[in-house]
Amino acid sequence: MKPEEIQKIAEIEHDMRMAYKYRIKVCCSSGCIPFGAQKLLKAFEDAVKELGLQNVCKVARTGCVGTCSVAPVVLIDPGNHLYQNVKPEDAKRIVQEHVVNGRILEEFVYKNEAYFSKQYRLVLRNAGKIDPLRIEDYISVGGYSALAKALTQMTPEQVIYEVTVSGLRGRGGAGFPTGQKWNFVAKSTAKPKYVVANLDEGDPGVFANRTLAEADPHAIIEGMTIAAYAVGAEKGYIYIRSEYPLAIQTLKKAIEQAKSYGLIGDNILGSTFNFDIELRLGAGAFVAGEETAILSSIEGLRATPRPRPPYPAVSGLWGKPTLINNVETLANVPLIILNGGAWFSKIGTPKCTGTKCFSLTGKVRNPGLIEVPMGITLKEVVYEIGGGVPEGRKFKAVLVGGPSGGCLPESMLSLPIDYESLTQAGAIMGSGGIVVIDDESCIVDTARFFIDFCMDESCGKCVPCRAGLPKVREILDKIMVGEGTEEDLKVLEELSYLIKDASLCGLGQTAPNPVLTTLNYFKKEYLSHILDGKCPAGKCNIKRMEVVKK
Amino acid sequence: MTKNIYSNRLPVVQQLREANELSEYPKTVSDKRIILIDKTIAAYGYRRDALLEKLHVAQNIYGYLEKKILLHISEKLKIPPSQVYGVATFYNYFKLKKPGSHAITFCLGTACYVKGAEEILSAVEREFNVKRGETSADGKISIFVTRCVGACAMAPNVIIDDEMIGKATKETVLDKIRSLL
Amino acid sequence: MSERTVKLVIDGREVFAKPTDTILKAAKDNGIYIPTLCYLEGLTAYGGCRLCVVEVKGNPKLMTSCTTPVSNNMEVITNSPRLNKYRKQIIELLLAERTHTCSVCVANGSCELQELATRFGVDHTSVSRNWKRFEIDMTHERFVLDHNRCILCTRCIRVCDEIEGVHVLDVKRRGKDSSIVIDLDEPWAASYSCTSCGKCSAVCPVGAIYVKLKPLSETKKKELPEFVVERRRR
Amino acid sequence: MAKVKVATVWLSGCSGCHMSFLDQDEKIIELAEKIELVYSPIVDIKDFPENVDITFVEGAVANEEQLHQLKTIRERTKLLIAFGDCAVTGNVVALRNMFQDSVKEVLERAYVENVDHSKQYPTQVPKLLENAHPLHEVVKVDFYLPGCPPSAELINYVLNEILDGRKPSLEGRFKFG
Repeated sequence: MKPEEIQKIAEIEHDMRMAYKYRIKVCCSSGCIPFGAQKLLKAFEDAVKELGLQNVCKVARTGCVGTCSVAPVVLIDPGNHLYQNVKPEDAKRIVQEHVVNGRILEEFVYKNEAYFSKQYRLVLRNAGKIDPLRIEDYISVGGYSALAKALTQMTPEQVIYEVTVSGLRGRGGAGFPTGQKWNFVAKSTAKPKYVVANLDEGDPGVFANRTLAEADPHAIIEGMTIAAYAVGAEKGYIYIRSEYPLAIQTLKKAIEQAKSYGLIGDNILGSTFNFDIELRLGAGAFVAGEETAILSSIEGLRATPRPRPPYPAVSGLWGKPTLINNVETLANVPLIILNGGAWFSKIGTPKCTGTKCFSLTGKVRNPGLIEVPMGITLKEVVYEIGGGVPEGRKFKAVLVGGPSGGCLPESMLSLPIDYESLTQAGAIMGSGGIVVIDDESCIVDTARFFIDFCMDESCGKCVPCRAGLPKVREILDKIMVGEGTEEDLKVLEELSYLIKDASLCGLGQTAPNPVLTTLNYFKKEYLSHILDGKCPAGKCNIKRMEVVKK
Repeated sequence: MTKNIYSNRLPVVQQLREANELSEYPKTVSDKRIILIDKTIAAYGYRRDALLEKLHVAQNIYGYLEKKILLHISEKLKIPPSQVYGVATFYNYFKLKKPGSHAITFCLGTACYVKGAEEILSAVEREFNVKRGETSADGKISIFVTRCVGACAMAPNVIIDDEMIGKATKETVLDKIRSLL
Repeated sequence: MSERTVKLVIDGREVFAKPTDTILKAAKDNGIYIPTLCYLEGLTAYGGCRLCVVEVKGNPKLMTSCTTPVSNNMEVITNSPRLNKYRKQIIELLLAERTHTCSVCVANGSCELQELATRFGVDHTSVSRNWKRFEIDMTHERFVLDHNRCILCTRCIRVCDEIEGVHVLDVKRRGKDSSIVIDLDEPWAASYSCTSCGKCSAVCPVGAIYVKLKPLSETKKKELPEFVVERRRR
Repeated sequence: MAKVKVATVWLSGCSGCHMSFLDQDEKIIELAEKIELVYSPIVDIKDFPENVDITFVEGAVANEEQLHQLKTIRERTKLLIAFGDCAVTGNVVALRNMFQDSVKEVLERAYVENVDHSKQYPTQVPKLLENAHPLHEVVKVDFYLPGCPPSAELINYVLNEILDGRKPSLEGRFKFG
């Protein structure tokens, strides 16, 4: 395939699309499928056929629009009307009214303007727009033109320059400047080099990467291929959680399509650049998402992290230079190449450019998947997009950054979301989980829940994390049944600092964050367990937890 | 005097074997399904790095990873058995014990936990006398716990034999399981 | 052999090291003590016990000296109140992790964990001790594997893999449930790959693997023979 | 100058630490000039006195009486020393904690399995706790003196340092086991 052909496919696709007056798009992502999205798709197809509207109305699948709490959802173009909680039996009526009578069925319409107005969809630009299973759809919205531009008009150095200028930083959590990382790998002289796309999103309550893979797999592939061109790699791996069957299927299909179009493989777009992508499945290990553990896992070993240095950029997969990027980071790349790094650097804040996807869950009115510009405040996210805590309950805390994130109180809600501010507050960006908890939840119990998670997911290699986290949990358990002492709080804090400072990898180094932030912002609640024998949320002291005494 | 260490150990091995504490050696697997695993191994060109992929295939075929299967993979790929075992037990997804005929998976991700998944799980544990991660005595149900199935907006979620129950309550889940038995 | 061309400062002392040296090696060559436990010269560095962590100027993170190579003008601190506090805590955690009861242990008197506790003055554990019972494998005619005393330093795994070349041992499961495994979790006597060479018992820093009916002081090796180390380096 | 009041207590342990205390031999005579032994298994005083300056407690806390006793000792002592491994870690006494339902198993073995005549559980002795505990899990401990037993020299060093008003440093001096 030649670069010009991409343009041609895009035009043909556009014409085909325009041939239909109405386009009905059914969300077929993991959020909607369990609630009958497949049946719904079929029902709409049947309804259109039954009413004889095949030439007027096109029914297609699409990716997640983010309003997962009202699943399944259907979008009707033109006008981008979002219908919520649609059942297969409603399909015919909706087609009849909307398409034939031109009347919008108000009872189904999603009426939460604020949910979308505060968002900025960059990474998820195509979610809800295209059919993720068709590469032609992706091409029709400008897909792979960035790859063509990079290969035909830019040198690898220029690509890296644009990414550096854009200010893009790693979306996997640590926020390392992407351009710098690419530069390290590009400078390494050893061959071959590898690119690894990290899709091992293991945080409980986070599903941003999965949504991206299900809604727009080609954005990942294109970003990866551009990255490979920039650093001089010929082989790439997408490492994905095995718990994401739909995302795996979607990506598999996308890789096949890209191969058959010659967009990956040998002599891509007629150039001398070769790049091949292989999908690798995880098997349920959160720690495998860590930068060096992912390498062990791809090599078929236990996913234990390795000490750095040597850094993966120098010695990664099989001791060769390896670029590891989160898929969300990679999905930004085509836009940066097309519009220029300077354009991208204007989005968000000067130090933290671009957007970030968050899974907003817990006790909010509108949970779902959102994408917001960096620098937005937590308040805007929780209250304006999320709609605040449901009636009758009181906001207590917001957990930012997944299981090893921080637990922030109401007074911190004006905090802007960027790497530095969050880290300073004791939280992390993490992979993008925001969980709101209300006054029904106990802070100690919440901290224990996260410690529990990290303890289960600890690989066991280094002592502070392996042996320290069970002790932290033991103390929290003790406090929860009212047997804690103030001395325990001191030990708890000291242990937390040890684990934070002396652990080998990011999992251990961030695992105590929930404890440290709750000790910092909610010490009163701990003390009320210890001194008054009372749980302010009324959750503890019911002795349902087995206290580890042995 | 040099001793043959192997022959010296035989009596102990014999005793253990009689007590049925050993998997059988030598390692022949007389099972046609094993061919499917062999094919995957060949498809990956006997590459050792794709061990996880092979374990996935084996588990898809057999439902769980028996020791003889692990040994077979170890022999075929020329990876030490302890290493295969170490990998298979590291990852939560691989099961080394035969699961029950109905799998009930509880999501204990943050969102589900905050919305009370733990209470539902405890109720199921009590009613059917099975602990999390275990299989009931009659082999009918297994309870698994997973950290996030990614449908947080519909929390709490329970998956019963591939069917997802969103916004689950104690009653809906218990009723559903009762209807299976 | 390369020359000592790298100049670095360890604890305020200017020292010279080979470019291939680690911080630990450079310190040791210059008589500066850094505690270690999982490290054994001649085996691949593991970086698991975290006792050898040091502060490197300009790096906010603590670095394991056994894995971090030296570089020119590096400034290293091996001994600070913070480091020693962490080391004490790590020793405490190890003592509390499993049933380490020195008075009834075969390694009493030749145990590296016990020595470290003495050296760092870890006179008690502020976290509660774990009294869970772990398995003891006494099936082998010569060796015993006692999981109650294992600290998961993986020296045995590495010596078996890298020097004996067999890889009989590995770690099973993960996190707090990790433990050493023989073949497919078989009793030692039934291992079909073990050559009964006994290297694992020689390098075990504690009393987890030992030779039956022999005093540990006789069977234990604190270091691998120098020529072995040299051959491994090549 | 008033002599410093010292007590020694023997909970669940083998008395080995007390033996080691006595092993100070002739140095005990020097000590005797500085201290007054106000309570000890080797002197005949029934009740633990008030206002004790230093108490050496040997052994782990294994039954209800000891639990009560230790709390009293804590109240009446200025400086409480966990004396020996059993007091510091639980040591051999706590090995029973490894058994499921350890109290029953221990009693069964001692009073039924290994007894030929009139097998019966004891009723007149204090009730065993579910687990044996090192002292600091029950009360605040001021100083730890590990060893099984701590050597006579170490005991002498520690005691002399304390009498001289210094905090003894154990780094490199003691040994568990």
